[in-house]
Amino acid sequence: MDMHEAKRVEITIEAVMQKRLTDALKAAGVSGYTILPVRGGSGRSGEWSREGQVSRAGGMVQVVCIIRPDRLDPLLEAAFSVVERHIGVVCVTDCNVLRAERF
Amino acid sequence: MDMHEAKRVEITIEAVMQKRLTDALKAAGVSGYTILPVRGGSGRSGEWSREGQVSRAGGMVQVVCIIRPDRLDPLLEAAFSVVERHIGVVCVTDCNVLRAERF
Amino acid sequence: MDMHEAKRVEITIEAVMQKRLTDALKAAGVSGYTILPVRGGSGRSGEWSREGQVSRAGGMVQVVCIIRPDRLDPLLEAAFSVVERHIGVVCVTDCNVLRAERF
Amino acid sequence: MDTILSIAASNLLSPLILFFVLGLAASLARSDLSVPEAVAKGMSLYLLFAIGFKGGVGVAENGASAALGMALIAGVVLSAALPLVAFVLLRGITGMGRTDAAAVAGHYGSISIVTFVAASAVLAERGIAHEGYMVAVAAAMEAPAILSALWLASRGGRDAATTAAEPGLWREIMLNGSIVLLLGSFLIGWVTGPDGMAEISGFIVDPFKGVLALFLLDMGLIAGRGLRESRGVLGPGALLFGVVMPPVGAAFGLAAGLLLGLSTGGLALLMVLSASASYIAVPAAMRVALPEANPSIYLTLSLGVTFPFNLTLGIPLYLAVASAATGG
Amino acid sequence: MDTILSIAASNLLSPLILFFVLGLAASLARSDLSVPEAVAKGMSLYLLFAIGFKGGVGVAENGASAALGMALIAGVVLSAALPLVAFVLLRGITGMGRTDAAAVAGHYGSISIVTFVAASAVLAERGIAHEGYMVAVAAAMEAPAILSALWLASRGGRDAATTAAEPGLWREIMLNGSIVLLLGSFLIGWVTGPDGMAEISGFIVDPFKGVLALFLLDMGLIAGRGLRESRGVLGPGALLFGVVMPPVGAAFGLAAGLLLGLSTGGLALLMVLSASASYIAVPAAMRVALPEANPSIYLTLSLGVTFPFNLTLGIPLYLAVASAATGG
Amino acid sequence: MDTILSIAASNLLSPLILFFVLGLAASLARSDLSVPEAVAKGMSLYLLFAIGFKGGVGVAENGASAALGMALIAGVVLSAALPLVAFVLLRGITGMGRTDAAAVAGHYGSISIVTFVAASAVLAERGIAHEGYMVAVAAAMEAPAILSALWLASRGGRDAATTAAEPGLWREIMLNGSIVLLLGSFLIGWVTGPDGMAEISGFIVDPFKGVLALFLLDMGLIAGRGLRESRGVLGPGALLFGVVMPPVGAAFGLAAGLLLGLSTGGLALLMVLSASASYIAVPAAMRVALPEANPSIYLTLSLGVTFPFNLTLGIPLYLAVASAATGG
Ligand SMILES: Nc1ncnc2c1ncn2[C@@H]1O[C@H](COP(=O)(O)O)[C@@H](O)[C@H]1O
Ligand SMILES: Nc1ncnc2c1ncn2[C@@H]1O[C@H](COP(=O)(O)O)[C@@H](O)[C@H]1O
Ligand SMILES: Nc1ncnc2c1ncn2[C@@H]1O[C@H](COP(=O)(O)O)[C@@H](O)[C@H]1O
Ligand code: NA
Ligand code: NA
Ligand code: NA
Repeated sequence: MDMHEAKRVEITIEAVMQKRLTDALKAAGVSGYTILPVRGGSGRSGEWSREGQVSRAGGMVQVVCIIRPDRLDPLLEAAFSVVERHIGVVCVTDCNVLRAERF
Repeated sequence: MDMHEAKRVEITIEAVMQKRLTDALKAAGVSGYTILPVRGGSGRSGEWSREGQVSRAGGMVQVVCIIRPDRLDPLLEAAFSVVERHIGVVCVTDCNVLRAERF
Repeated sequence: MDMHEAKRVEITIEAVMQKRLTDALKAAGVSGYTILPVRGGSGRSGEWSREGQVSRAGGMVQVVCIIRPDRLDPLLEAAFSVVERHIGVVCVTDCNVLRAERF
Repeated sequence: MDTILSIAASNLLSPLILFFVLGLAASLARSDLSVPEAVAKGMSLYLLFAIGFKGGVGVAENGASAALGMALIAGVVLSAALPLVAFVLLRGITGMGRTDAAAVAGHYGSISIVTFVAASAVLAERGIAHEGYMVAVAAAMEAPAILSALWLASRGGRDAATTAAEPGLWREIMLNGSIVLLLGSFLIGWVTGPDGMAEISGFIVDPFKGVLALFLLDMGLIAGRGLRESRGVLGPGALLFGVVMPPVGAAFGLAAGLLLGLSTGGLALLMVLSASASYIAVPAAMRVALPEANPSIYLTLSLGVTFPFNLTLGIPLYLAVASAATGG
Repeated sequence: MDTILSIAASNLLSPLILFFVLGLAASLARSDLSVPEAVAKGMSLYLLFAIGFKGGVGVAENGASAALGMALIAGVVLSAALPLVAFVLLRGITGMGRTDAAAVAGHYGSISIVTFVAASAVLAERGIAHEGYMVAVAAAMEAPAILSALWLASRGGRDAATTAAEPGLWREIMLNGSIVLLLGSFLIGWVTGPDGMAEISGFIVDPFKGVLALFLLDMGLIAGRGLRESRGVLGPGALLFGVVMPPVGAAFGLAAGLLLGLSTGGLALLMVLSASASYIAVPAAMRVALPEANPSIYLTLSLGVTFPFNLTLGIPLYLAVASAATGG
Repeated sequence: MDTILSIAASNLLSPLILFFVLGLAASLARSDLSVPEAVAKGMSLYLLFAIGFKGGVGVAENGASAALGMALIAGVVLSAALPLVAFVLLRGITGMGRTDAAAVAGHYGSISIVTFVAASAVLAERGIAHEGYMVAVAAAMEAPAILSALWLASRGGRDAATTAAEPGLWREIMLNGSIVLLLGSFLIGWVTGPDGMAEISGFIVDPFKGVLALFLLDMGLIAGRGLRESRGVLGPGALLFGVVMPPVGAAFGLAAGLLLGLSTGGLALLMVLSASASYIAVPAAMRVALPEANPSIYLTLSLGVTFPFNLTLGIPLYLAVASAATGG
């Protein structure tokens, strides 16, 4: 099938920052993203888990964004401006997509 | 460790289409897949979120499928036949797996 | 932006084995991981779904681990020691990360 | 008229409506108040479980005459016919394309179970009895409208006949979770009758209205979010349709109910069913069978316009008319 | 015999059983009816919380004689011994491999708390009292069977001794959520007694049976899905085992209960515990310690065959026998 | 003193406290007992819904004098001022850095609604009335403390002024879900009064304490997990602060309440609010506006130290003092 090169950017970030991140992505011209729930994790700031939490402060989410390669830099800058002072991980992978006109 | 090349196909699709997609994948000889919940997202058809929904129409899921490279084409054709008229994203990444006999 | 090569390891494993896996990862010097919920799936041991389950035995999770390339081998050995006798999939992808000092 | 206003006034100040309004206001003001998906689904299961069971117990207590069968048939006919009315009205008022209009029309033939539940609560509060089998009629009205919608869409050339024949779609629609739970609970209530009710009334009667209030809060949140996100999607014509179609549908329900000789309460409920628009079963079917139709249009109309209209003004209106028509 | 039939008949037509059947039917017919995982877990927490607390209040009211200690010991012995019986029976009837058979056997030594809860509801309805400490016996019977299962598996060469010694496994089993909540609520009910009950009875008594009915609907859905997906996994021999083992287990429970001098209700419950098979704690332990054993076999037998058997026919049978045996 | 001890003793043996202790013990012992996130959030929505509504009905029944306005102002002032007290105390006792100390201080100016709910339950049990509008005061005290915390942090050079001006943050804080639901339910309870209460009391009154007990079980689980994971994060000074600050805050609440002329119950509740520390709204705001502050510190202090202290010893202490101070 007809595939096109693209980048898959996966940003793991605190749930309280989700809206700020997606707003920044939209401002940087990103046309779509998907948000995955996160159950728990561990990092320099310790271990955490979603179970039983009522606090909005507790959790993280994963924002996955598939974009054309030439749009990567503005996206990363936008993401970095939000993630900078916060905990979180940004990971970029090469990928191929169907229906490239969508990205 | 002994690794083998494979493809990781990630299909983001409406939850109502999940069963149709997995049936098509099985028919195309795919031996396994994993389904991840999706919390929300944004695309050409607007923004959406899972919170508070009771409608089955609302949500999306992500179907992740790891396969041997030579099986990619039939898989993509099967996926495309389902996704074609529907919203959704298909993204393929190169990967390496342990225990290749499983795929 | 300044990116650094890394590996993204995605381990799909039974929820009852989660703690054993993350303990093994920590023992192998892995500094962070993120755990995603899984809704359902299919493989050689059949199809399953999370819905309505009360049993702890039922579900799976995905452990995602981003590491420096040179740390891949110990990680895989640790993961394999846990996954060996159990069902589960280990998939490794090349990726690039921001803020490499974290990994 | 006096009655309508007094019912409407007391209705508007009931906790049920006010919690809906709270949800609507919170989400229009962009509060982050939200109900977890699992909790919302749990409440929805609870309401179907409770309303179905109560309906069945009602039939066990009062017996089901031949009227039950007739009412089911009437429900099926209404559900199949109302989309045609809605389609004509919609195409008359707005310039909406055939596919979108067909999808919307399907929603208005089918029913909103929470509107039905809210109307039952109003009846119960005013001590107006109704035929217990109306919940079975509600279940019978869920699906036929979908067939009509697909037929309407196919007349424009789209090969909906193939779609409708798609393996699995009909099974999915007829056996969708809400229909099965509603009808199943109805049958169980019927079989176990007042004894069964005595066993579980501490669960399905006492907390019922409170759960409904919390559920309506969530409906308000979703409706508000929908309205916010689809601003500009609906023109004034479509908005007009959203408040005109319910009374039109109710009028058909009234006619059918009078033919059936329903009681005041039963008549009001049949009007409510005819006036209400689906937001669970039909949207799911449309996503599968008519993916080209824009979900923002039909969800916003059904959930953001018609549902609030029925909840606040519609129910008292239909009840007043039903009272007048039955001399009750 | 007459009693059995009359109990069975009234049992079969109770909302509890009928909702289980509804769930089973819905999932065999491939309806998409489903209960969100979080809601199912929430109901399961509720049932453990309520049944544990009520048991504790029962002990506070009637005092716990030395019989409590004796009953706990009996429970531990039954749980450890029944897997041996099940293993022999299973290997006699079927050609099942040692590991699978050991895993299945472990399930039948342990208990199903929802079967216990359903039996308590039947007792309550018939006004038959029972020793409140039976819930503590239930908790005591959860784990010992796992040890027996691992021992049975290890005799075939597999080094289960190492597995059993695995750090964490025993802590996990002994402190698994259901045991902790059940015993904790039991102790709190015991300490706070009728005063504590007065405070929270609006939560744990009034809606209890309704929640149980909804939970059984979900159990039916899961059991049906399991049966559907594992068609062909169980041969006729295994199916036979699934309905023969419960009465056999119950007979051991009967003997133990008569030795302990339990009341009619307590005796029936000990029979139910012995007859029931675990579907929460043991499957989880087996996945960790005996991953080679096929979960389809033990889950389908426990949840798809034995659970429905006990719920419908088993409970009335054991109750009738217990009545006869105690002259009650 | 005698009163304090007797209240404390009966308080410590209530199911509410014991379920909290059960959760704490289970998670310190590393049991896998856990409440799904959605269920925990659902219970939290329920408690806000119920306590807000009851407060509003209380105002509808007894009328709201000018005292309501005065009490709201007092609440805002307390919430804004207490962080300064907490900051000075904390910096005096510990060597904590400015940012961390400011973040912690913000938590102690704000309130814990579940502590408030537990205190209301104690009052209800002892038949002590209180002003219904205290829930509005609780809502008013949620946010001002955050402003003070940011101001405290900014004095150290960090440009918190910019942060505070960040678009969206203030809207988020003022319209956070708990405030909106609490105030909204309060207003609805006020508007619908005893009639509204009659409609939904089967949901918000009868099961209330049981839900609270289950919720406290979850709070115990979370508090225990927090304590376990952050061992070593808090020095003895910080721990001391966690039990000294509540009575200090309560003393300010006492002074304000006496000025306002509150009843015994109202006074006790204002003391409880002043003594309690936020674990929902403030942590979220701090993660956004002061990400450098270590969440382990403030969450552990608030949830792991101060919450258990208030629940077990604080509430009886404040109630005894309030009784003495009002001669009640
Ligand atoms: N190396 C990693 N791989 C995957 N996820 C990570 C990694 N490091 C951190 N995370 C995620 O990011 C969260 C915060 O990380 P940290 O800022 O290191 O505390 C963790 O709880 C994990 O969910
Ligand atoms: N570029 C993208 N990257 C990641 N997910 C996307 C992207 N575009 C669309 N999606 C996902 O697919 C859904 C439907 O997209 P669309 O068909 O563009 O409305 C969105 O709600 C997202 O969840
Ligand atoms: N090829 C695959 N791609 C993605 N996920 C898989 C694949 N094979 C197995 N899985 C996941 O691993 C689980 C167990 O697989 P198995 O051991 O083959 O039964 C399945 O239920 C899936 O969630
Ligand atoms: Na309709
Ligand atoms: Na047993
Ligand atoms: Na405070």
